[in-house]
Amino acid sequence: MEDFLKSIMLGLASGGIYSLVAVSYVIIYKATRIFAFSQAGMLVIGSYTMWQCLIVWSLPIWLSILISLAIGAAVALIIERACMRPLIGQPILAPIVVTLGVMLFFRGIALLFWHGEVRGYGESFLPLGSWNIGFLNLPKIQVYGFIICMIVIAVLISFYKYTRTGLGMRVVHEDHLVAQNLGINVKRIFKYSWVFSCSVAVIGGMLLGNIQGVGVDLDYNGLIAIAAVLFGGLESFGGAVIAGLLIGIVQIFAIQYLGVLLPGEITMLVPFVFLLLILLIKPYGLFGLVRIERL
Amino acid sequence: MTINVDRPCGTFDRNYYQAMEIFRTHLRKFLMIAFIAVMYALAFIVDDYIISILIVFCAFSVGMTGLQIITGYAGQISLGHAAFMGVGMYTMAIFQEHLGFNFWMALPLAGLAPMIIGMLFGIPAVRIKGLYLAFASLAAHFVIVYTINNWRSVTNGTDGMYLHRPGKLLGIDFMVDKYYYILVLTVTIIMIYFAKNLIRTKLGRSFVAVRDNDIAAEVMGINIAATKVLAFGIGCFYAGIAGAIGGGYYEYVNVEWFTLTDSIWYLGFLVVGGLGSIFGGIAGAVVWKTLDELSTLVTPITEALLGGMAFYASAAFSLVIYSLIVIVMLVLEPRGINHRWQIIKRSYRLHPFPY
Amino acid sequence: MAVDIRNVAKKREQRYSYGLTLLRDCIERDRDLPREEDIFKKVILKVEDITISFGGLTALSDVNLELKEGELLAIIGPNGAGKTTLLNVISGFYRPQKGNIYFQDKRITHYSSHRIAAMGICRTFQNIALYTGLSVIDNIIAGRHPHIKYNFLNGMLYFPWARREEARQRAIAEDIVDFLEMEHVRNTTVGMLSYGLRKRAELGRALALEPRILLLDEPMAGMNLDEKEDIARFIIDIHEFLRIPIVMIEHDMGVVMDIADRIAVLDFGVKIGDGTPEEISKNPKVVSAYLGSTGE
Amino acid sequence: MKGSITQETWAKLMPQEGYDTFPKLMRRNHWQWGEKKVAYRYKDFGIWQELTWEDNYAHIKALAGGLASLGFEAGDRIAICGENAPEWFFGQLAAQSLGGISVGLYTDATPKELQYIIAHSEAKIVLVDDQEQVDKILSIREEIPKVETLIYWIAKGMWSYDDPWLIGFDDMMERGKEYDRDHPDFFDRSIDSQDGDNIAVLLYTSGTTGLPKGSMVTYNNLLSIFQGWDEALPWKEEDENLSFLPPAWIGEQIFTVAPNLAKSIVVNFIEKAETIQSDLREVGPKVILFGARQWEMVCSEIQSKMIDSPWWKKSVYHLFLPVGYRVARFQEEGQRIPWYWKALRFISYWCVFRALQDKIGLRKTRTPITAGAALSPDNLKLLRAIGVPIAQGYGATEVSGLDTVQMQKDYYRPEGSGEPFPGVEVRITDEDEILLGGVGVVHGYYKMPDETKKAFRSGYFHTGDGGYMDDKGELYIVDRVKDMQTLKNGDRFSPTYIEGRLKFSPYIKDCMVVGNNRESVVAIINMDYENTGRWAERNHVAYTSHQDLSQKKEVRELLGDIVGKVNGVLPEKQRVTRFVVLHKDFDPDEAELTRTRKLRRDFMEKRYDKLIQGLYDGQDKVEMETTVTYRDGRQATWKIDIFVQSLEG
Repeated sequence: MEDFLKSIMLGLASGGIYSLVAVSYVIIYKATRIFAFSQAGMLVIGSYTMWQCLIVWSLPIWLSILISLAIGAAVALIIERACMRPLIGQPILAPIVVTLGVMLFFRGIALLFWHGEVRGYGESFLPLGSWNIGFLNLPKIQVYGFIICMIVIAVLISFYKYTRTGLGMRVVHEDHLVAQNLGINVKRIFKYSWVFSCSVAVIGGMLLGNIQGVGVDLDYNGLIAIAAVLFGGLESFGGAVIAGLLIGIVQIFAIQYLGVLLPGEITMLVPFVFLLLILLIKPYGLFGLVRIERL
Repeated sequence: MTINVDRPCGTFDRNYYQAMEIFRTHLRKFLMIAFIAVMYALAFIVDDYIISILIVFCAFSVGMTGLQIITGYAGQISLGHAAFMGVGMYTMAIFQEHLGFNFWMALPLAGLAPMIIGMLFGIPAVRIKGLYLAFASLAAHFVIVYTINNWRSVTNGTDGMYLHRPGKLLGIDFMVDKYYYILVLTVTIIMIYFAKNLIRTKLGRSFVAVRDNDIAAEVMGINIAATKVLAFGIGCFYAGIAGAIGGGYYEYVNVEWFTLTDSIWYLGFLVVGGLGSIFGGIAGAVVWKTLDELSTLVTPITEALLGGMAFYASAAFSLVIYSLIVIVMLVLEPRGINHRWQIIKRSYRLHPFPY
Repeated sequence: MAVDIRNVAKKREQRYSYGLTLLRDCIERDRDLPREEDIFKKVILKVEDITISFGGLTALSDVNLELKEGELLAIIGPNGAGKTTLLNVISGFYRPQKGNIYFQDKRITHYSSHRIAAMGICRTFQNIALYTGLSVIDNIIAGRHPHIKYNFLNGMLYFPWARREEARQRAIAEDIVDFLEMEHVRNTTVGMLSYGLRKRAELGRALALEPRILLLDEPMAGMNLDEKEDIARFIIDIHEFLRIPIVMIEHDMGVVMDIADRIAVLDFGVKIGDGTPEEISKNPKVVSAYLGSTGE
Repeated sequence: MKGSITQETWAKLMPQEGYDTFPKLMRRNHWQWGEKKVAYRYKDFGIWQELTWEDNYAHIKALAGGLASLGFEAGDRIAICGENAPEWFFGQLAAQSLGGISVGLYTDATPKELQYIIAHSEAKIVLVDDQEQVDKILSIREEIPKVETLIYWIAKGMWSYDDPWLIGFDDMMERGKEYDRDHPDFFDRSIDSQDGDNIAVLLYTSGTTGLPKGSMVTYNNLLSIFQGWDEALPWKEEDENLSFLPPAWIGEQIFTVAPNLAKSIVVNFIEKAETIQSDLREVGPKVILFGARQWEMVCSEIQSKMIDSPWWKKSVYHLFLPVGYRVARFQEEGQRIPWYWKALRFISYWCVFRALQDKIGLRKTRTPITAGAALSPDNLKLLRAIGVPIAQGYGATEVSGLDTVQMQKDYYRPEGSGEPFPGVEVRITDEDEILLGGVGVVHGYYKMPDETKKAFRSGYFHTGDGGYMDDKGELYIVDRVKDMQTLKNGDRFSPTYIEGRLKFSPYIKDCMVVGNNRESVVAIINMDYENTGRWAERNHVAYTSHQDLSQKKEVRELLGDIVGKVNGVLPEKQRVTRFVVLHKDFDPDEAELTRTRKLRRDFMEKRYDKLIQGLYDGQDKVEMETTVTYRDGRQATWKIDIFVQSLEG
């Protein structure tokens, strides 16, 4: 029973990151109806820029966070302006392939500038060590990470609900033409959603870098988050968050209980098998909209 | 009046067979035969390095034609195409090593295995509209990579397996690269001929119907889910065959050869080549593989420039340059080289009229 | 006079025939045709108190409808009365919450729509569902999908079987193009055709499916006088010459009154009238629904 | 009757003894070729179906049997009205093999016209193609009592007609086969019973003035004219020909039926009126006879497409076009082309003109001929420039069709109409009216002795066309003698000449020049709605309908400077001073044009009299009220004002 609780705690911690990345996917899908694989690449960029500011230039924490977010936002604007806008009218395939291309581009950049070695933040970002509450010992990094994730998600959801641009984003999601008729500048909404999504991904990258260490393989974690997005339903934030946490827990359980049976390293395998199961059972996900075809 | 572009003045059809011919005039028939003859003649003219490039061209053309059927014609996105190519190689190796099949027996099986696996993965994704097949194929990629890495007894894990080319057949020794190239070329031509006919016939039309307007397809009595799964299956069959003949050249196969990046390049260069036409697929494969060859030439230069870190540099360079090419190509010419080629051909044939 | 499909005329050479010879041979071979005495008597399609609602909004409530052999049933009603929804239910796009549909006394309520189409219930759409990328003749050949007799394997091999079958299908498609007088636009892509010609092309595609009954969704909406005349002529030809029962949704009362055998009136999802054109024109409920209550 | 043609040319041209009628030639071809050679090829259901001489013979024999079973004997008339199709000519040859005469009718004739011709020619049987013609004939059934049966071959939509008066084509063939069984050699017997002097066809010319006159054309006329033509412009046996001009016109009989029978060339039938150009391109005929209107369509299509084509294609075209014009001018003056111009022509052929000819479908055409209305010289020069060796011809139905054609390929006069064929004699009277004599002169007009006497005097036919002969023996047609108009101050001018030049512009579809005994020349112009509409869109001129566009100021200025350019060529007093753009096109259904699209001038002058008055007394806007009859008979009257554009100088 004890390690059951422990694994839930651990699952929640890593789940937090997945839900964060899942949310970044949802932001873009909600506004532009395109599934942006590039956000997986943003994790890599986010963690490396953080590492660059913190360790190499040894700036204070809050400054390096700001710089990373700024770089994330800048990259987002470039992607949106250069790649996404010309493809607005194109069939669904072109934007997706471009986002895949961007993901690999980030991986290439990471390899080029930082030679891809795995790096750690060491002490400077989040305190090491762990607390023991009763029989559980909770590593500080995981707990802080989880809390940060939840804060960021809360901020986002409240932004969508209560602010005007948030409302605008939800209208754009329903129908671009209607939004334009209502005087909403759809292009600006696209820009906002890309900036938000990338900054969320940068934060995710930092936290992930902290836990697993900064490296080029972080974009595989981004792919794992896809299972979360699908499970939660492509259009809903709440669904993405809950699904992210669940995936985290399922992953940890699988490692503890299944790890024994299946040889080799199954951290990558489990989420995708879970993804296939979701597609079989509930293709639209928990909270996804069942689309009715108007004939 | 709309001028029928692909018929010069004075050619009329006496029966529907003539009306449906692809190469209608004698000139076009002659050009096609001449092109094939040249490709065969190359085997005896060029040296072994070029032969290896040609074999890779042929193998990846077959693979790309398969992806063209899935994505170009049926409109489904597959992110696991390289993995299925790998499955083809490994099935070949397994049948040859463990069960002692010879090359000719193992080749069709190397196509059938990925076809069956592909259809299994395809079934969950096709029930609903949208890009769910992309996710299913992504999942398929990781599942396949995992099984190959960890099913040590059969696939002896990460240190790869050996493939064998066919032995002597009618006095031709396929161990010699030249003759193996001829074998690969023949298989490629047959596969492309099959693909071309597939598109012309009933199933090809239902692929296009599903891609363009699946309500209209439904109304025409086309079972949409079955068509999508079949398209995915046939595409994976092509990937399997491509893997088998490609692998046969190196006679060794390893997991590292088909990573997720390769699957993405498959899709990227398909779009660069041009969706919706067999020629587009082949063009994409040729562009991709020539870039590969160029990047291997580039590495000595980067070594000089960047000093020690050459290993990373060449991988990074290829990633950055390829992705830039794909992105720029997609933004500037979303319909690919083939579309540009069609416009030029049409403008030439319509000369001097504009339409 | 009820001219039955079988004995209209002896086998005439295609050039001197009444048109659609190849299609009639296919229909006679594939479908079980009505006997002479069944015309206007045997019910071929029965819609049994269908109710369907989309999250609170009931589009149809307890609709009963019958289509007899060789009958042209027109469905009229103000916009949003649920006419198109009824057609969608019949052709299997929507699942009704309550009620059943019987085609030739077989329950087909929950069949998938491509099976229903292959069985012979063919329909056209209000906003045309054609492949704007393909030419007219390709669209019609694509419509032949369920009746093309070779599997994809010898399709790939193409030469002996597939080639002959493709030529035969092309001949049937040409037969339809000749009947609908579209020879001059046979090879132009559908995207470049005028609205009237597109509607005709869609009618051709529905015909290519060898219909046992035809569901026409506003075939004459948005057309000028000439195009309306042509489409009306084709519909009458199909109905009288091929003896295909037709369910037609139409707003143009002039057309409905003179070519429909029976009229059903839908208003807010409820059937408020069913009968011959004369009865309907005098039915008080229909008049009030259309012209607004006369306020006495 | 012989006139100045020597005895032995006359004998040489006469058809050989045993083969002096169409049916006999048909039988010879059947015996000679049978299954080996294709006779007719028609496009149906998307592919070209072929009929060999064996099939032709069987069809004609069966149809002849059917006609005989209906009591059709020698001398009876059969009226045939329909689009060009093998069945049209089967009907003609079947009737002729029974000794009958075929009467050609135009498909777009109004029921009234059909009724007059059928009654006048006392046709016993009428053969039509589809439901539209059947309904027309049924509507005039009472006025044509002599007609016993009506045969149709396109049965679409006819299944509910069970009138015994109507018979389908295949039913006729069945009756014919039964008739053939019980009278075994009726076919050969009736064919042998005729000779060259029998009347072959009765062709009604819809003259621009008065009622149509039916000229009785004999086999000798047709075959000898064709023989003369064959000597001048030889036909080869593997030639292909596209039949789309109405068979009721003499040109089609000479150009399609005679060569098919005499030299067994292959005749291709178009699928539908709208698919002429694509069918022409598919067939790529070796010899083609177009009316002037079809050539004008080809020229305006080339020009309008070249206007829209991208810059590099346009520059190649405009780079090599002067080479073509220069070479054409060499040919015009009859000089030898110097070698470097020949080299330039070779280059220009391979760069532009070969592709251009391929697109309009005339790449394989050896002898393209224009006849009927005169083709304006600019069109002719353009066609010559792009390498289409067009030859102008002139003729009259009363002299069995084409009589003079420009025969040498490398020497031609743009305004000329060619030298006379061997066996045709041309003479010019002092009021420069053209007289035609020789082998082609027909017996006269059917049942119109006084008209015959008036037109055929001393073996020559008075054409009523004004013209003159130059020293090289080339005939020049100026205009109808009646139409040559004189201004008040005595100057003579030819309205058709001015109209021809105006119609050369892609923006003018049709026009009528008025000026007979008035102070100056004015014009009523029909703009080409399609091209002008495209021009308007390019120049951001908003318009809604044909009528609205026609009254736009910008359109009037555009047409103004086109008329100005044409005026530049005309002598001072003959220039067009003022013109109006009509709100609608001239329409044959309102009897403004004849069947072959020629202007009915006096009728038009009466109809647009208010407009012409407005032009002359200087108003700048004329209020018009016209009634329009729709195809289904409904009438609508419109009140619109037409703006007048005057040209300075």
